[in-house]
Amino acid sequence: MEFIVLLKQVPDLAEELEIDADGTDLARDWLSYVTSEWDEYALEEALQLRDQAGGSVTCLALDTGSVDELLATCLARGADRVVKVGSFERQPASHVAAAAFAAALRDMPHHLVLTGVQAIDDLDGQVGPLVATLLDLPHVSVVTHIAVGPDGRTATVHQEYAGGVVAELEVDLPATLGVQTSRETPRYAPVSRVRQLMKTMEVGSVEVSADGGAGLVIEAMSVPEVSATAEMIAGSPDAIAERIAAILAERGIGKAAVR
Amino acid sequence: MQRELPVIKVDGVTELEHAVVEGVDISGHWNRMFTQRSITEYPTEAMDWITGLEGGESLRNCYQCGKCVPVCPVNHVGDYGPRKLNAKVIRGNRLIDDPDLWLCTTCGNCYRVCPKEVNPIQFMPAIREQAVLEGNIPDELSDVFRNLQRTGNPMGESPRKRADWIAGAGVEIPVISQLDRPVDVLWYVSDYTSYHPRGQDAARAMARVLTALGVDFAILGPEERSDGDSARLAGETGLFELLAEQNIKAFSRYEFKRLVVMDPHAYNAFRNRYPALGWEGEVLHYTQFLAPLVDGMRFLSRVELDVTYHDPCYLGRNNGEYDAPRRLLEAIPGIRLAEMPHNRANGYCCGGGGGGMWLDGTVAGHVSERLSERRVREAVATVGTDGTGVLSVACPYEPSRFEDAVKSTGNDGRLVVRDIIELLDQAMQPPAA
Amino acid sequence: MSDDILVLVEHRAGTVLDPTFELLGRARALAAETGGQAIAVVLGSGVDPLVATLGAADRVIAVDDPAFAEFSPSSYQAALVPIVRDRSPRLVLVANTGPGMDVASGLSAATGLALAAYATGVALEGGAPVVTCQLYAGKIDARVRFADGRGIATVVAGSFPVESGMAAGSPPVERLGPPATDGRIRFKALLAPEAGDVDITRETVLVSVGRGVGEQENLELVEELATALGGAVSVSRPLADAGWLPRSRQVGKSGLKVKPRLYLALGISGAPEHLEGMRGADLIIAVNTDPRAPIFSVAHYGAVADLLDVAQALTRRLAG
Amino acid sequence: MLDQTVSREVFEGLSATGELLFYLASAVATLVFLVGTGLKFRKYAHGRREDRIGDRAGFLRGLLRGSAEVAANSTVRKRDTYAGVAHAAIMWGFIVLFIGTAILTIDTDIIPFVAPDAHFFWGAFYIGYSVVLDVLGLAMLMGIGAMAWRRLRFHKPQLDYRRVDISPATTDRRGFVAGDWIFLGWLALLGVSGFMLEAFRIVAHDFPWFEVWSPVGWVLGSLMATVGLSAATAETARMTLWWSHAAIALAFVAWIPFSKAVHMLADPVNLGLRSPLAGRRLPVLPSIATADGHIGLRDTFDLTWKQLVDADACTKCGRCHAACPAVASGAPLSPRDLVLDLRQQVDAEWAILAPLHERRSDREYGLAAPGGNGHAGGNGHAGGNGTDGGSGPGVGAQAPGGGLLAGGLISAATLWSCTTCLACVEACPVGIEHVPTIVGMRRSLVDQGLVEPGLQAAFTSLAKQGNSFGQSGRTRGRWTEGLPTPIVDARRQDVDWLWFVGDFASFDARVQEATRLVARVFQAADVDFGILYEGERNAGNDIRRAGEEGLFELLAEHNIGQLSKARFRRIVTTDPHTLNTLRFEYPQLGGSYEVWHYSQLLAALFDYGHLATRRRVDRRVTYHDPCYLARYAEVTRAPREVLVAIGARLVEMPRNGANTFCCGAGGGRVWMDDSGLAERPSEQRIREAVALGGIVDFVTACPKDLTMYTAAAKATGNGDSLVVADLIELVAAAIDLEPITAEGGDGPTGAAGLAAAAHGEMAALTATTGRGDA
Repeated sequence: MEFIVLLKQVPDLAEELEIDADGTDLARDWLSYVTSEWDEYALEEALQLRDQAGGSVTCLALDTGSVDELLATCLARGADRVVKVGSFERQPASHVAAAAFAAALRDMPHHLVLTGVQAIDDLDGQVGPLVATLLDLPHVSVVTHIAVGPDGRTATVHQEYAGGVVAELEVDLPATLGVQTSRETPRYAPVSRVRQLMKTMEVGSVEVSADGGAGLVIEAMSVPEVSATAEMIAGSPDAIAERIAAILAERGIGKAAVR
Repeated sequence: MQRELPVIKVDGVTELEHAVVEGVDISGHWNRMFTQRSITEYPTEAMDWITGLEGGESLRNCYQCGKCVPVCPVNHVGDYGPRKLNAKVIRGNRLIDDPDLWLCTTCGNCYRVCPKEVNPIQFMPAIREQAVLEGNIPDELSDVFRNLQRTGNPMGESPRKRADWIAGAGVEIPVISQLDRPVDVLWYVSDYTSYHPRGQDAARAMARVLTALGVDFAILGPEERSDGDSARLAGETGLFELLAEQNIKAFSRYEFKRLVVMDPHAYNAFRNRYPALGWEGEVLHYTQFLAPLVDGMRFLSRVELDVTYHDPCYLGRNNGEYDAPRRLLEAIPGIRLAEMPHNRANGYCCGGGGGGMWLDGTVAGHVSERLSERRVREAVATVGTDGTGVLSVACPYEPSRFEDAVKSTGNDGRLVVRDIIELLDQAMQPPAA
Repeated sequence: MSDDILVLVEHRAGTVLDPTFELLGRARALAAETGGQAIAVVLGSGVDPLVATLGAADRVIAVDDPAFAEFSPSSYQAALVPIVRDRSPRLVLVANTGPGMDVASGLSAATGLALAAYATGVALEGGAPVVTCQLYAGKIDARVRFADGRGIATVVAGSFPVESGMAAGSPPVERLGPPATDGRIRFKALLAPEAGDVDITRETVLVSVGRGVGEQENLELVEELATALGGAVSVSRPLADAGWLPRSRQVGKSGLKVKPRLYLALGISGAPEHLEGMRGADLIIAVNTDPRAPIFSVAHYGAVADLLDVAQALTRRLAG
Repeated sequence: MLDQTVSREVFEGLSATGELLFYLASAVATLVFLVGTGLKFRKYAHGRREDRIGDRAGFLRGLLRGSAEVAANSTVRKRDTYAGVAHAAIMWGFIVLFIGTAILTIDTDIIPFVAPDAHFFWGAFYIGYSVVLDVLGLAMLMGIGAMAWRRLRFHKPQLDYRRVDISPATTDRRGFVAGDWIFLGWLALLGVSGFMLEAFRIVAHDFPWFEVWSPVGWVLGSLMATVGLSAATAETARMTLWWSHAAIALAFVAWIPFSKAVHMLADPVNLGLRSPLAGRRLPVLPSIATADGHIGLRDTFDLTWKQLVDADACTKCGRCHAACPAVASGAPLSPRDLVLDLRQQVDAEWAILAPLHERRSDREYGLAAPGGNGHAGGNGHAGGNGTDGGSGPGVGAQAPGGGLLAGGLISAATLWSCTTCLACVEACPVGIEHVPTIVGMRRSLVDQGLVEPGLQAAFTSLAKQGNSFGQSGRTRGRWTEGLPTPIVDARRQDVDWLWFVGDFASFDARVQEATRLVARVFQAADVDFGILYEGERNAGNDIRRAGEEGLFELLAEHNIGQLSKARFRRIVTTDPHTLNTLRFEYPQLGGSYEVWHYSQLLAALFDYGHLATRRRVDRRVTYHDPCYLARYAEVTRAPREVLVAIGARLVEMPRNGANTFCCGAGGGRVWMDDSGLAERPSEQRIREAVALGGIVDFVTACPKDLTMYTAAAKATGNGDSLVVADLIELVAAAIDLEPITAEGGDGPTGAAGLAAAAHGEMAALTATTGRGDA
């Protein structure tokens, strides 16, 4: 089985996000980037599936000039191959990314393409279903469980709905899946290994011509007014508790009101 | 519900006497005995620096036993002690900017009791030397150094006047350069004896005693220079060597059998330091020279006085001579000798050693009273206040220091300070009318 | 080309789900502006009872076939693409749910219509839709337009009032067939979560905790507070993931949607997925150490403090 | 009278054949001993190379210190007077008896051939010899008796061989107990048979006058004579006993390398070679990678020869076991069992060396191993300690035979339980260095990707943002906002002191209060200091100890780069963990600094009068020594001096100074889940403090302690009666530091008030950042 994982980097939310001068993008000077959380789950699932079903895991990332560490981390975790796709100045819109991945996958054997169900910067939609449509593959989002059938032609997956309800679906392979979570916390990649691999790893690369765009015009970005609604209570924990108790009493909520 | 526990007290800290946890005896006082005293507790830079200096090595040996603290004279009058120095150095203080650097009188009493032979007489001068090299020393001290360099005496008096005290001695005092023959005794008069009025009294007494005993002696006169020992202990090693060179040149110009000195500091220098610089010979403190001669002394008067004797640090503790001065005093008819509580090896310091003579201003800010004042109180307590009490000394630094202290402690008229030689001279004179 | 607003109806077990009503209500208002129709598209098997609840729509397009008895991404996609292509609506509204995500992006790729995801607001300016989207876990809002004036939006649940789209009635139904289906994804079963001890959707007071609680043991303190308030404890996704409390206690997009009288959010930063599940509470009080936590944007009262300190203080206060 | 008759014949009554037989037996025993010892050396030769010599002076100092420790038995006496004295009696008894035998050999087997006239075993020498050997032989027997009594009667917890991580039902430690008793019994037998032999000889010779100088034999003989032993019977018995005694002695010699007795050889070596930096400075990764590129101690071939000697050196005294906070809190780690496991594993792979009684029972380990820590076990969402089975990379299957140490023989849960508090190293009387070995195995766990979930989150955050709080590295200096006087940016301006603030001090809300006070006290004392602001990252001490060497290097390289941009004379840090790595480990990476702990600087500031107590903190307080301050940096005086300087009445807990007890946060534990513990070490410590009675403040000088103990005080229900305070909070109160805001009314008194004031600051700060529009 050939497992393909599509990964990307997104801004680290530990940084406080600010808007640039144009007001239509993030101020990127200070941003640091991390691998998208859901992509990490996708990689972990792929590795686990490979260990069970055999085969190999290939990780793809768009070459934005700064994905070496991401790819080395994939190798450190146990991926078999890593490939850079295309050449981009920065992470493009989901439609463009999907087109590039799809172009790369056309010449690459793939049975199960896994990617994160979403990313925090998916303004124009999720990459998984976009790629699936471009390659005419079936796709399932919000997947929380994957089991490859014994003959390797189908996979049974769980799709999660609200309220903890889960649908069990059977998918013909090849297929793409948007992974919501992995069975285990994504395994740890030791830094020494990553650093070593960054020096020694072989990175495949695929030239693609991906043009077009999201079809969206961003008029403005803004940081939501956080305190727009909340009235802030200051003071020591006791003072806060006192105030909360008063609010509850006023509204007749909880046992406090009864008393 | 405060539970009372058996406790022992350590430095104001309360701790269980017996602590056994999980069957393991971890009582602090017991286990600490087995733990190496660590100097990694603090950065070692300062300690390494000092112990890297020549003479500084022994500071590392300190294991904070604290025996030095009660015997340190400065500790009695201020917040200072050799152990505290070590504590400071351990904490990274190189002492070079620290006032403590100048408080030590190099009296050597701590070294006497130190089980680890930590020796401030070596490490203090070593650190002071670095302070001197950095130009980081009290002004009053640098004035003295300048004087010593320029004139060969700390007061900055003209070297040509060094023998001016001769006038008024009443006896003839030969200057060796004018004798043109070998002498038995070359008398090294020293600085304060030559220039200070109270020192000159002793010098004249000495001249009379020597003459009366028929000693074949002479002095160097203007050729004499300060022995430099206190400058060395105050950190000016270069100056010490310069002065030593000048003295040695003078010594080697003449023939004499032995050197007799008035000043214990000079005695220390000639005996212990000059050999390394190229001069070796018999050196005697005047008390040592005179003590064997007491049988030949003719005492014409009785000196009916209660006398106590102050051991100079550099005669007693640092060079081991306690008996000669006492033998002289005991020989004097009429003298009733009484010992102060601090005597002989545990003698108290006058505060003048190791440069202390020239650092009174610097020291004053860090002590509650001068060491000399404390010593005077002790003397008063020993020999009384009826006017017959004498604090006898054998070091030219001391008469002036103690007399000042007698005044400042309000004991004027109740205690007098006399050099032993003055008492000898007095007894050998006919009774005054 | 039309000025219609299409709404994809999401239903499960014979019931149309709340997000669809939200969208229908909004679609109706927007259609009134564009002069088009609010059209509900329902794919199912035996759709009449569903259609009966879609009174807010001007018209219903229904594909009624046993193949659509349950949701299948591939079948939905196969059926929807021709509909959207043919009608060329001004706007397609899809709930930002699992099935919504499945369908919307594929639809966008297949039809060339632009897509705006995580929408929290949809309006019209000069007849063209303007969509407000949440980005970066709710830390950034983006206002976007579609380059060619029409497109698809996946809308975060809770963005519009459900009531506005709930109307009985019998809108005209356009039945399509034969349905185009794609059998590459087959529905097998619907797995209900294990029954929990507490039904948090029925509690009037919820003390809800997130990552900020630190360790599992600290849940005890929170339980004490919940008891003192006469309510129950609920959690955000990470705590349910960690297995500290069962899924039945999870509030949010993939958990339960709750509407208690008091929602006390302790150590919950307020990811959009969580806010989806609780923003309807009558009174929201949030305690968090990070003054910039998004939870404060939906809370009525907020305090920047350590949740354990406040929980203990409040428990003490309530006890006497 | 002291002529040649005052002596005894060495092989008296022995035929020539008998003598030959004895010499043959001796040769065999010696050979077995030599082969056994040789096998040990061969085993050590399997170990990886490790330089234990370093500079010659240090090496010699170490040898000297080790010899002194062995001679005086000081490490054995420390922490256990009874055992120490008894051990010294046995050791010196044994050595002197051995020397006595050697003297006989010289006089009997060498002198007659080289210098017959020099025969000296008679007269005064003989009498002296008799007395000395009798007295020391008796001392040895008394020591053995005392030790046996201790084992039978004292029920010392450290002698309880039950394992903490394997259920008693599947643990068979009877072999260990038997081994101890055989060793003790054999020695006793040696002594008793010797004295009996002596007694029989004296009786057989009809009490020659000079034999009164063999007092024990004399008394014994007299007793025998009293009960009717005739000289002839005695002579017969003597011959039998002679052979028995010889057999016992020779067997003992042969047995030494294969038994607990080997500690007589291994321990002096171990003590002489132990490193003063053990645990403080961890080894860098070997520059030559292993064949398959793995990192850390993965199998026995990764152990260095010193670690192999360590394993042999262990006498199972259990002091580490009794001192270990992991053991005390019910975690699945005992340093003793870890060392013994290693020894058994190594010996199993070189089987001929294994002491028979300590051979592993497969039952024990067969059940222990598979539980192990597969990827699943360590990483389950439940955050458990990995007792549930796993589907990891075949980890469990490799133990016990295959030699996988980290995650196999030693489970991941065991390794993650270590707080690297160094109590075991401190307690070990034979210089075993547990902590570096544990960290070595942790490195292998990390290399295998078997990382505890909480730890993994911390690593990820540290790699990206340089802190474990998941906060933006740019906000590191944000705690300085709102200070009345801004703090110098040391990258822009020369300073005397560079304050390396540390993670907890920068980001943890509770610790920030203390951090701000440190800044203001320094300012009040006119300390010329600055910080690196966002240039600083976690110093990496605990990351390194969690086994993430690469991440440590990354952080250290970054920090060294930043420090090289700043100009300063010395570093001061509030965090003892940071202190350790900056002082001892950064030099490995090219950054050498003079590093102080802030308690030392405070002590100095009080000393020099830059700080003065205006309001005595006249309360009963106790002080908790942070492990990394008291044991690693060996700083115990400075904080106490500060407490005394501010007038506090310091009452010590039983465990203080180098014997301090861990808070449980070190070595990366602070990031791991400790819900599974029976009772957290921090909570035990709080109880220890409360038991002193009347303690108002629980003072500490480590940011991690502050958070741990604040939580522990709450958890144990002492949150209201016991104030957990940082040293600086008491100092701030003592020097009467003005509160920043006027909110405190009359101003705070005492640490609690100050803490409240600091809360006020927090509130004020919140207000200024624009969120507090209440």
